[in-house]
Amino acid sequence: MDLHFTAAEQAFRAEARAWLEAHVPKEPLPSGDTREGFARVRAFERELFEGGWAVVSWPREYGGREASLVEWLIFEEEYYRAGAPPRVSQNGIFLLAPTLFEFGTDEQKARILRPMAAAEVMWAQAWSEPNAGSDLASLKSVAVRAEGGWKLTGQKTWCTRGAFCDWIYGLFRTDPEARRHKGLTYFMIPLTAPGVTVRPVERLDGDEGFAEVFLEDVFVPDQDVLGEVNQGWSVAMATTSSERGLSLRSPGRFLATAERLIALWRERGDPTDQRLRDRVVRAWMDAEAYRLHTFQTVASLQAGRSIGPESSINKLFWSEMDVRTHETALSILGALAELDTGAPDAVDGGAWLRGYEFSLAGPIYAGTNEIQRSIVAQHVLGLPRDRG
Amino acid sequence: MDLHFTAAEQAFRAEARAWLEAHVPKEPLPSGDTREGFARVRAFERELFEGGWAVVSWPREYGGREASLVEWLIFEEEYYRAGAPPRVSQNGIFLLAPTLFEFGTDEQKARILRPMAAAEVMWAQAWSEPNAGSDLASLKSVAVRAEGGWKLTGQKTWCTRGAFCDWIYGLFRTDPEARRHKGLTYFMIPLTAPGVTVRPVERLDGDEGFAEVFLEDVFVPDQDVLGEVNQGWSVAMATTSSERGLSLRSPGRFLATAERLIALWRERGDPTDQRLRDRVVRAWMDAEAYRLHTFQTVASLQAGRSIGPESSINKLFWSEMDVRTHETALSILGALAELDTGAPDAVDGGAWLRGYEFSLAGPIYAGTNEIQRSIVAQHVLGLPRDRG
Amino acid sequence: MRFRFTEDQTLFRDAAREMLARHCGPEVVRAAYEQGAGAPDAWRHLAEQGISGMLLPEAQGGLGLGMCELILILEETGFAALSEPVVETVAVAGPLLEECGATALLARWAPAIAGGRARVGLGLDGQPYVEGADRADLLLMERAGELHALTPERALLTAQASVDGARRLFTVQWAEGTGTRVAQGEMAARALARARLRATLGTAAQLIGLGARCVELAVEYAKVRTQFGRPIGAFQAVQHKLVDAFAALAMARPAVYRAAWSLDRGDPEVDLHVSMAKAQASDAATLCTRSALQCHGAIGYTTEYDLHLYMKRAWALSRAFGDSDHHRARIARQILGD
Amino acid sequence: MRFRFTEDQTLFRDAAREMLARHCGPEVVRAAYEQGAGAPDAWRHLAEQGISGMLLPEAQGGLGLGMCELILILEETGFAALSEPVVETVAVAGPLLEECGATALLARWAPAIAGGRARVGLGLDGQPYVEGADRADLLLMERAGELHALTPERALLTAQASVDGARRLFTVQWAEGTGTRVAQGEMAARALARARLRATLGTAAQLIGLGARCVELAVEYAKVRTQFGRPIGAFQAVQHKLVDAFAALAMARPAVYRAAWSLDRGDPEVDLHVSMAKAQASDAATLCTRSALQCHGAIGYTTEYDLHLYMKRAWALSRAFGDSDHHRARIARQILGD
Repeated sequence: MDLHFTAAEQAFRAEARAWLEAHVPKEPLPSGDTREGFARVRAFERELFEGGWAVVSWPREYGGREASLVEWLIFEEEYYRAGAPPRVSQNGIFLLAPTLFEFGTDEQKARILRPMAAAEVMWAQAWSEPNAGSDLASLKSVAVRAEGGWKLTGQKTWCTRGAFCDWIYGLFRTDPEARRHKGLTYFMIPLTAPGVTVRPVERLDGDEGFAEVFLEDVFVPDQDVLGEVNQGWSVAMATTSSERGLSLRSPGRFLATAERLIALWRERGDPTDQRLRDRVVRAWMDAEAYRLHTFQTVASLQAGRSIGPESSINKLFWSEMDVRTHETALSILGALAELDTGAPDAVDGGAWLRGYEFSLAGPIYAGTNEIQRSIVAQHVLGLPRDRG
Repeated sequence: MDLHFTAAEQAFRAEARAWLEAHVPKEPLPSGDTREGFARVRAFERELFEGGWAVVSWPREYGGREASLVEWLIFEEEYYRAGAPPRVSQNGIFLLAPTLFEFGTDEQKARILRPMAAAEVMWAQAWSEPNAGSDLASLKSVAVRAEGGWKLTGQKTWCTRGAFCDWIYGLFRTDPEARRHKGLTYFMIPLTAPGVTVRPVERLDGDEGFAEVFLEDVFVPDQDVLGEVNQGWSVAMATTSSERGLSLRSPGRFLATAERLIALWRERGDPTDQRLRDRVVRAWMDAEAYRLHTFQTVASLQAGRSIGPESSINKLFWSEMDVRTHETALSILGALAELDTGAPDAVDGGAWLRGYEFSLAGPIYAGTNEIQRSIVAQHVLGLPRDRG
Repeated sequence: MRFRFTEDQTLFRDAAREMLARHCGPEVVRAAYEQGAGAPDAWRHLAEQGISGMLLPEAQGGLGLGMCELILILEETGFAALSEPVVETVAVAGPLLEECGATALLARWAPAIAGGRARVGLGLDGQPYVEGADRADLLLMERAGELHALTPERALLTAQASVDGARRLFTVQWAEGTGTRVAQGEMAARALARARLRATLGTAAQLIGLGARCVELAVEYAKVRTQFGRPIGAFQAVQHKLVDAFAALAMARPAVYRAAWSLDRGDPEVDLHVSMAKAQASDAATLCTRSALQCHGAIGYTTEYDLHLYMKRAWALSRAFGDSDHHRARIARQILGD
Repeated sequence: MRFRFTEDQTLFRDAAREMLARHCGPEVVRAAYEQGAGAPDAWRHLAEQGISGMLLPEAQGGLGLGMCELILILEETGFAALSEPVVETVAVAGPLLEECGATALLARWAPAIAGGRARVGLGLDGQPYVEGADRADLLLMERAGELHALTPERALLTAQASVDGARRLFTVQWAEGTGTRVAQGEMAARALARARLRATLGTAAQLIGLGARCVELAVEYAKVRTQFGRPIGAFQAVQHKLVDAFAALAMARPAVYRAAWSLDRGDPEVDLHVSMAKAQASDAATLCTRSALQCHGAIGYTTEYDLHLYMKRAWALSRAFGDSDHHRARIARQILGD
């Protein structure tokens, strides 16, 4: 065990910090889930790419710098510490890319990864359908064989930032006879293709952060099938496992939130209120515990273990921690907690309220926490399948 | 609405208080779940009966004083306020008696109720079997027809204070062909009957508060069948409904605990620790809320409504409140919390520790809280049956 | 001891509930949320049903009733997320003017209040914003223990956007002038303290209604939403989450009703009772929003679906007139005396 | 940064686990609980495996290792509910004497400690009771910033019954005499502070093991106990409760390991790290006891079943050397600086 960062890791951190201090906008950008904010964050991500910081752990040929996982965590810490915005390329670089690395053809990798890293082509996930949420395997959208490719028809929903993105990826039923998890295929679809309609859906906080995507006889060539035909479920599961695991929410984000909370407490907290002070301490401890746990996971990955269903524990933890942390901030704000962006009295432009709203989505997206608990129960604790 | 007590109610309270102050032992009695404590509490309950306070809401002919439900609640408040011991006749007077009043023959009522109220005959419940706990309907003990009665064979378990009681009551399968809830009959059985073996089981706190009861060809005459043959399930459900409802845990008990907690806080709490102080306040509020809720329920009963599945909400609330209250007390005690009865330094003779242990049984007995939540979900909220 | 409303009181409540279902459905709340429209039809009907004047003296055309009568209706206005100043105008304004001895002012405004023609904005110490100040016909403002009355035109209003688009919060700046002062001294202080209790309790009642609405929406959704071949409401994880919220609400409700009684009777512990009501109602309603959202999943996280209208109101009101931390600290001082 | 134990360290742990499974099974814990028997076989094997002397200097026949090596084994002693003073004797005594500069005393006791022939009782300020004082060969007692050493015969021991029958708590009264004082001044204070950290952290590690044992018992029971025609472990309510406990433990564990590292390296934040470890471990273990008991139902509420042995130890240790409230208050002072 060695909990000191190596000289190389420290140098990496110093370099990242210097670059970020020079480049992260001094004023926070608008939410990446609005059209304007999306464009501005995307522009920042292009800069990030130019600087070589967009995808630090990727191979150099795709724009990475082949950083270790520890270095990636360090970068994330520095990224959020610097006040840089949540990535709008998130669902490309953290969700699709790992699948491409594992299942993509050389042609696909060569064509897709670098423009994704450079924020030239923006990707949205299209996992859910109106009747297939937690029960993802019940999806109904279909793809039928056509000359040189497939014709896709159906409806996808809750596509994050789908209204602003260029491409989506998701599963379609290619074998109508096969049941549930079988007979699905993983497709990548340009939203400009004929037959695609995108309808933005407003989130709780008023941002157009969701989209519904309607497909009617949309032609997708064979080259945009990812992995084997009818093997989409296992291909996708590799992705959702990385989604639930490390990459979706690195500790850096929560450490930065905890630091902001401490600053808020110092600025506005009633120093005699030990109850709230205790909640601030809990929030800090949670973020710290998640950081330690993640470094442990990374060390275990480096030793050749795979991440597996334990990653569901991460999702449970960070999503609930994030809600508690924001609740604590709102309690500190008291009567000012309800003030939204635009209110003259809003503290930090209403960021804590917005953050609270977003935190409430955490126990829902990327597999509800109910699903995660059942995964841990059955695949880690070895309890019998529930009737779900 | 009238939240003042009437003059009659106030007079009732004053009378009860005066009697209790004169009769409740100054030193707390040993736990009624030990053989010695059982005998001593039983003796006290005889006194209670002599004084006319054993079963205040019962008809006079069985030893009651026909008090209203409000008066019964007042009596319970005064009873626990005076530091009187938890009733060892509990499972007779509060569990079996309501069923007898509803389903018993005149002969049974005349024979059983008064000795029960007088603590001359002590009753234990025998609901569970080793393989029928939450799933009560899966019980396997049988009764077969015999001349003038039935022969009972099987095993019952978790019979509270069964090792010290005289009689048990429970369900036996009288129609082997019928499934689950059907074909069960409600029997009352003297533990002195030939073929009965009672084995005491030690509880968490070391008291012999449980018993297993083994029955082998135990003859029970027809006169000790309660309700119709093969209708035992519905007869029993009337009892468990009153068990879960008002009578099992009246607010008086928790109000007294909350007052003791406040006293403990004043005596030993660190007055600068607002976190613990806040937990003391929550404990007090919980007890107060439960009291208000119960008065509301009683008013609704008096207006002719039945208590129904809402009573499960009571069970959920008081059982979890009781755990939290005791946890708070143990937090106040800190390093002394683990001291048990007999330790020279133990505060209040270890009563908070013992109380904590007992409180942990609350979410389990009388139908686990998981079962209660499912009852509320399905019978109050109208959600579909789970696969339970 | 009879902890039960009379049949008259519950019939009154049922009528209000029915009226609100008709005139303040989700589409009305949505319009209020998106366009700041309030709910003028429901407001008019509140007057027609005699609710607006419930707490006004009979001599002033009111019904001379108390919080015990009004509390059930306030709960319904929460259930409906009514975007009108019913707490300020109906529960607080009349009694405040009366208890201040502001007879002339009361006589002037009572008919308009009872008739649904006046909306009142309320600015009490410790509350930084006045809800609906721009649409108020009368502002009742506390300053240094005195009660002042003014019209919005005499004040500088600064809008403060709330998470709940239907809440119109304003910072109100105004200069004392001749004629703004309504009452001062001991009497004003006492009346203002009672006004704060009324506003706090009215808000608690609305929170109970809002929590119930969130749970109801979630229960209905859980019955029809199917996943894994059965309604999600058949899963224990969903069932138990909703039961915990429902139970918290059931336990908070009597505390709210009791406080209404204590207010009406001038119970010496009324402060304690109101704080308990608000603490319990705030926490219960917040739990209801959390459980309801989680049981809905993504659909609940959109503004296209109705849940957010009720949820956001509950978030806002849970902190208005003191959050549960604030009220538990008050209770601590009273019951622990330290 | 490499947050992983070496293969040697985990092999050492595995060997200890196996040994404890053999020599400190539930029947041994039960005997300790019912007859105060301790676990002498396991204690002897700890010495034979080289564990008892792990933290002693090599010059004294020890292995000269640190908490990073010992912490995994302490976790296992928690998992087994070992009723022997392993924290006091193995994790604290040697380093305390060494850091105090008590060379002669260390030389005298080290062979007995390493050989499993000595048990140490530890009386630190703030801890009212000394565990195992009656069976201790040596008592190390803090008094007014000084370290004293004495044998139990020189003290008046008053037994203080614990909820955990296998814990032998005593009030220890003793008079300073010539020869009891081991160290004083700055050096003693620093060494005693580190002893407190070691004891606290060792207890935290045991709590992690105890929590894991409770969850493991509940999982095994839930797999075999059938109700409503299926194992109760197939019900979401049971599954999710156990998962929450398991997850809390998984998140607390790295904090314990990190604190061991910080102790070994003299990290300037070691106080903070140990407090965090104890706070997290205490809360996680307590949650595990609650979930495990609830999932067992009535059987878990008897002393015939094993769960209580592990549950009661967890209750006791969760408050020993400071409960989570105590440690969070320490953390608050350090990170909030107020």
